[in-house]
Amino acid sequence: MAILEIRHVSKFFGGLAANSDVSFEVEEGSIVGLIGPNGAGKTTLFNCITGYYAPSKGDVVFRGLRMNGLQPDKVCRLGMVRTWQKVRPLTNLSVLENVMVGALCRTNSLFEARRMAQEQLRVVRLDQKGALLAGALPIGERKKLEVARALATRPKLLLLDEVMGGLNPAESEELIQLILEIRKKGITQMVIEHDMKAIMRMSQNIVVLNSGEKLAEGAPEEIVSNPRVIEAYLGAEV
Amino acid sequence: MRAKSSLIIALVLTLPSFVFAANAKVKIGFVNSITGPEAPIGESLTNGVTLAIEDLKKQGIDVDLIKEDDTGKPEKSMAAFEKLATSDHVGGVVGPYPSKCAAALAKLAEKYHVPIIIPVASKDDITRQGLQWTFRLSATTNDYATILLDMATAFGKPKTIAIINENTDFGTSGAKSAKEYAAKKHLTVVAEEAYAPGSPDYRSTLASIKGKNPDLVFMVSYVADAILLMRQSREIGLTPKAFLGAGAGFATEAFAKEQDISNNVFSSTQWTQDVKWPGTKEFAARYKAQFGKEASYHASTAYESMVIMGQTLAKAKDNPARAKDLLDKGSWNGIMGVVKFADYAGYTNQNNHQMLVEQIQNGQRVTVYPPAYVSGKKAVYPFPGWTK
Amino acid sequence: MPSPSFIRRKWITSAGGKRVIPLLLLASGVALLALIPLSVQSTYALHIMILTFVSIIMGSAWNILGGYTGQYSVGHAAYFGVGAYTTMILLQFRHIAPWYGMWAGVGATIVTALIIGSICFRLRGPYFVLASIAVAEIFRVTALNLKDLTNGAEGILVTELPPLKFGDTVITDFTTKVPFFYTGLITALFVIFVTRGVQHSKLGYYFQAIREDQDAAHSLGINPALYKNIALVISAVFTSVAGSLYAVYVGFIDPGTVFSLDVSVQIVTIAIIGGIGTILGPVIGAIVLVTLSEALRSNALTNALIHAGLVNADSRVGVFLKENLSHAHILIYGILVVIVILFMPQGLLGFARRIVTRKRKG
Amino acid sequence: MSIFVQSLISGILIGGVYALIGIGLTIIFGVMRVINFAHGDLLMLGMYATYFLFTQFHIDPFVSIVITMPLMFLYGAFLQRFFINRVLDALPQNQILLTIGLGLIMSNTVMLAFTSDYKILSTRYSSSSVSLHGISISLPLLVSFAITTVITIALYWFLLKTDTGQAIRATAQDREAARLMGINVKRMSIIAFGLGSALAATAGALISPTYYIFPQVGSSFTLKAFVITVLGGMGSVIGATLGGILIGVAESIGGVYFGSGWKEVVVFVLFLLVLLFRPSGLLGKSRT
Repeated sequence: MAILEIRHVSKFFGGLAANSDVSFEVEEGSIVGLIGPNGAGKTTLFNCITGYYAPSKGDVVFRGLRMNGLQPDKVCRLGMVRTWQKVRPLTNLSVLENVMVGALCRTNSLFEARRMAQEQLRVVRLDQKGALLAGALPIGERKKLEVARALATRPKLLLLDEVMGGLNPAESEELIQLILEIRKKGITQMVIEHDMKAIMRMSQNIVVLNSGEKLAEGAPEEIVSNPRVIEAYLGAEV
Repeated sequence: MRAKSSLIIALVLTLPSFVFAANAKVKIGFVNSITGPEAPIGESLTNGVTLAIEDLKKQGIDVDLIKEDDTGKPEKSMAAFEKLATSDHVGGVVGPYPSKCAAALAKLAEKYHVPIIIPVASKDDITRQGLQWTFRLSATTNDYATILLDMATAFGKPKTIAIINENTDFGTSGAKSAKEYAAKKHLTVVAEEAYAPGSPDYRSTLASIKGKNPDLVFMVSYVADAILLMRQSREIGLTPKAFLGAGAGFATEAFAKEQDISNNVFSSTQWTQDVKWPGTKEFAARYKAQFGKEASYHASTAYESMVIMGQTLAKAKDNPARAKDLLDKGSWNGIMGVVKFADYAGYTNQNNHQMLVEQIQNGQRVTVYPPAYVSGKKAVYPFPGWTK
Repeated sequence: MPSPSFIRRKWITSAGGKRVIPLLLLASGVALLALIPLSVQSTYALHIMILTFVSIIMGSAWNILGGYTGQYSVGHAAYFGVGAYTTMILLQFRHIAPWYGMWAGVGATIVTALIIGSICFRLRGPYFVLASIAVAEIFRVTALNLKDLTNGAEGILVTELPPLKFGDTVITDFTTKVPFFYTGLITALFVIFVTRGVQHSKLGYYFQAIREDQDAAHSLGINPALYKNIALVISAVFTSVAGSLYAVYVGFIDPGTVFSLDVSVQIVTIAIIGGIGTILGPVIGAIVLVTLSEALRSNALTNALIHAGLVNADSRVGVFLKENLSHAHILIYGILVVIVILFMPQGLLGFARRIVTRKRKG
Repeated sequence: MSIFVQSLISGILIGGVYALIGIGLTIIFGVMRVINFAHGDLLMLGMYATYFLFTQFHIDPFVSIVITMPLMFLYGAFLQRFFINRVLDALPQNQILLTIGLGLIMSNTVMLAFTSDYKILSTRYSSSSVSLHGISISLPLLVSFAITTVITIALYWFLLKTDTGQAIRATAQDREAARLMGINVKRMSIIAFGLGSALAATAGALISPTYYIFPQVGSSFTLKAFVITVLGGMGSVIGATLGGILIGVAESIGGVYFGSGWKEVVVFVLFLLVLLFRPSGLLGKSRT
């Protein structure tokens, strides 16, 4: 069953199309990889899905609900949450408090939120750093904090925007394991990533964007052998 | 030498009719705008008080003067008064200049039973609340307007008047009085403009007034805007039968010095340098010698207030309550003419001061009204037009 | 960078038993404050304390919006003025006692705040700052020109203050400063209490999340517009109460004293000098600034020097100090503000805390 | 009709001076993202410099610009180097409070030096005017408008054609990118603040023959400068030029048709409307 349906979504800025007529579905419980060269419109699509932009055309349907024009906070409450390509920790709050802010979306009790936050910090293995200021964390841990904070909102669908960008191989590997672990909990994920190997390992389905359009979609092995993808993306990039 | 002899004259003239103990010591608070937006006028008050302290000393009264800055804000003036009354234990207070501060202090004077003489804050209401410990030397805002209209209707037969005032307490209430009194004098108000002070351009307003061709142009402004308004009136070619300035900016040396634009402008004032009140000329000369500029009515009212407070406290042996009684009953005759704090027409302890009108004639400020106070030169009416 | 929420964590993590001590300290401090009017004879001191309370209320109120929520309004004079004017208009022209009028002021302020919020919160950063200034200026000029309602530039002078009665017993007739002292004290304590409550609730977390990163907060299920408006209303209401208190206490208001940019700047200064985003910052800021500006205004330094015999009052130095320091107090104030901003960017509280932590470490 | 034309012309002439004030502020904001609350005080310093040169050395106010301008450029550069630079990364409200503090220091130092008396700078031509078909035009305003025009054109040339000018524009567009491109951002900031101060001071010099001078004169101009800059688009020099003239005309015409008291409301409502519907200003591009 599809948890998210993207139906003919287009987004124009002035005359420029950042996304045009993109359609695909995300199966519940799966990991979908979203790839494409820089400027292909991946982040724009995330923004359209999570309510930061209203799509110029087309619909975003989440669990049977049409989401167009819903504000990000509503989207989050409905169970869809995103992380940011450029991490956005709440720098003057502690690590624990950052995650508590996410948890407070589901509870009004600080006590309960603290409990939920600690649980998520354990998941991303930051439970020892809860009292530190978020601004004091190194980049690898900031990325994990970002994931923990998103998880604390108890999402059904988690959208990860380049969580592995800027990390060393060991840290990336840790995040891959984390993403796979999250899948086991039944949380669907959509992942923007540049690291092809990682994407291939994690995803059940891959969507390729190029110049705002959907270039290809399929299982990892199909994508690797798709000549259009190789030409447009792999050929140019790698 | 001349200064010295004038000092002696001043001394003799200001000598009151009573004898006091030699070298009486009194403690007086002086709340004034040393900083803040009212500071330019505050400076005149400070200078007037400085001269008063000198003169009191010559009369054998040592004043322990405690100066307090009100920065032009009522809550600061209150702090100053609280300090003076409860920590310095002054016998009396002189000041402050801004009406809003004076209004706040009038209430405190009543509460602490410390007499206060307000030299020149002009808001009518201050002495209309039945307060017993507040004494005001100067005439009130209302009088700035009435004396000018009295004069204009005595000199000619004006039919119409335009009123321009800055949008401040003094400006608005001055304009209001002018409007009310104009109705009594059968003058038609053809334009009313309340402007926000500080704008560099009043030309459009003046041009629209010119279009209505009023006989009288009545203005209430402080010195800077007074000069600006007249400069731009000249540019626009506004030529009524008379320009009437309600005190403040129009009755200053700075304005008079701008001969191009100030010539033949009338201004109501509390005091002039050539009025025949005892000691006036000497005071004016001394002021000029000491401070390098002409005395304004702000300075003279501050001077006289301080002299009265000093003498009264000396006589009352620095006792505030006794001083209050003496102020109630006393009468003085100095550079502000006869001063008596009386209850009349809804006022309490208000000196029924005679306002004057001066006209600027080639840079000189000449008293031209009321006739009893004219000292030679005659008024130029109507306005002869702008010199090229 | 030390966190504004440093103190809070200490509160949270300290064990339940340890909390009793600060609570006891607090209670005895409040009791001591409450006894002041009975023991302190100097009404001058009371006056300064009342002004300090008003400043604490203003600074803490701003802190909720500026310090916690990160919306740096430089237009709080609007709420201060609406409170002051509503109370004074009702008192002077409708003869409604200020303890009722104040609530009308609060009501008017809530409406005002929601309107202003709907306009200004669409903007961020410097644009928000400038819009808030503009709105306050519109209020000032409107108060100046709506003569029938506000008496324009002439302002409103209170001529009579009805006594506060309970049944037929007169509780106070407001002839002394004592009722103002207690009103100020209670409101100041209340606003501190509310700040503490906000900080220890979901609201506080949401406010701070918006301050730190509005977009990130939005993605975590926080509706920024809603929570900004909540912060604004809380902030505006207390500012309005401060305005009412000030107006009735001074007994006179005009557009220039309650609606001017000076008032807004003063409010911001209190919070920033003390340290924003903390419960005690604005309190410290208010105490320091009010005492300091009064000390400078009354030339306390010169008097102290003369009193201590270091400077002769009639000597050249003494006269110079007497004549010039009284002129220079705003200059000194300006210099102090610059020094604090340059060297203690976290405010006095943040600075003090940094020194404490440094000492502990080293 | 003639009243309308009269107000239009005097509005445009005054607007020219406003434009200078606005351009100064907009350059400072553009390059540093700092709202300079001391802008009016810089203008005030320009006025006092002009007054001093006029009374002590009998240098005509319009001529004295050649001294005032570079002097205030250096002063502005000094302020930037030693004060503003330290708070560039600080919270915006700290930046604001710093400039407020600096403004207080400037106005109160001047007060101690010159007393708080209003100074009137009276030249022969202070109240002279030329008359054209019943429309009178203030001569000193006309001259100052001409000078403003020349300075503005020179400034455009500087910003568009010189390397330094382009570097300043690049910094204003994106500080981070400019740094990466090897532009000395610190130096550009110093130049920008110097330029801003010099322009404010020039505006002060230009209006001093027709206006008056006192230590607190700056505050009303600071507010005006904010309005002008937002109207034109913060950071946009052409926008500030247009904004200045627009405000001059709005005040002038608003004064006639709404009454002098309400003309400020007209200006601020205009300001809010622009903020709401075109937060980037009439000519600004970036929204942040």
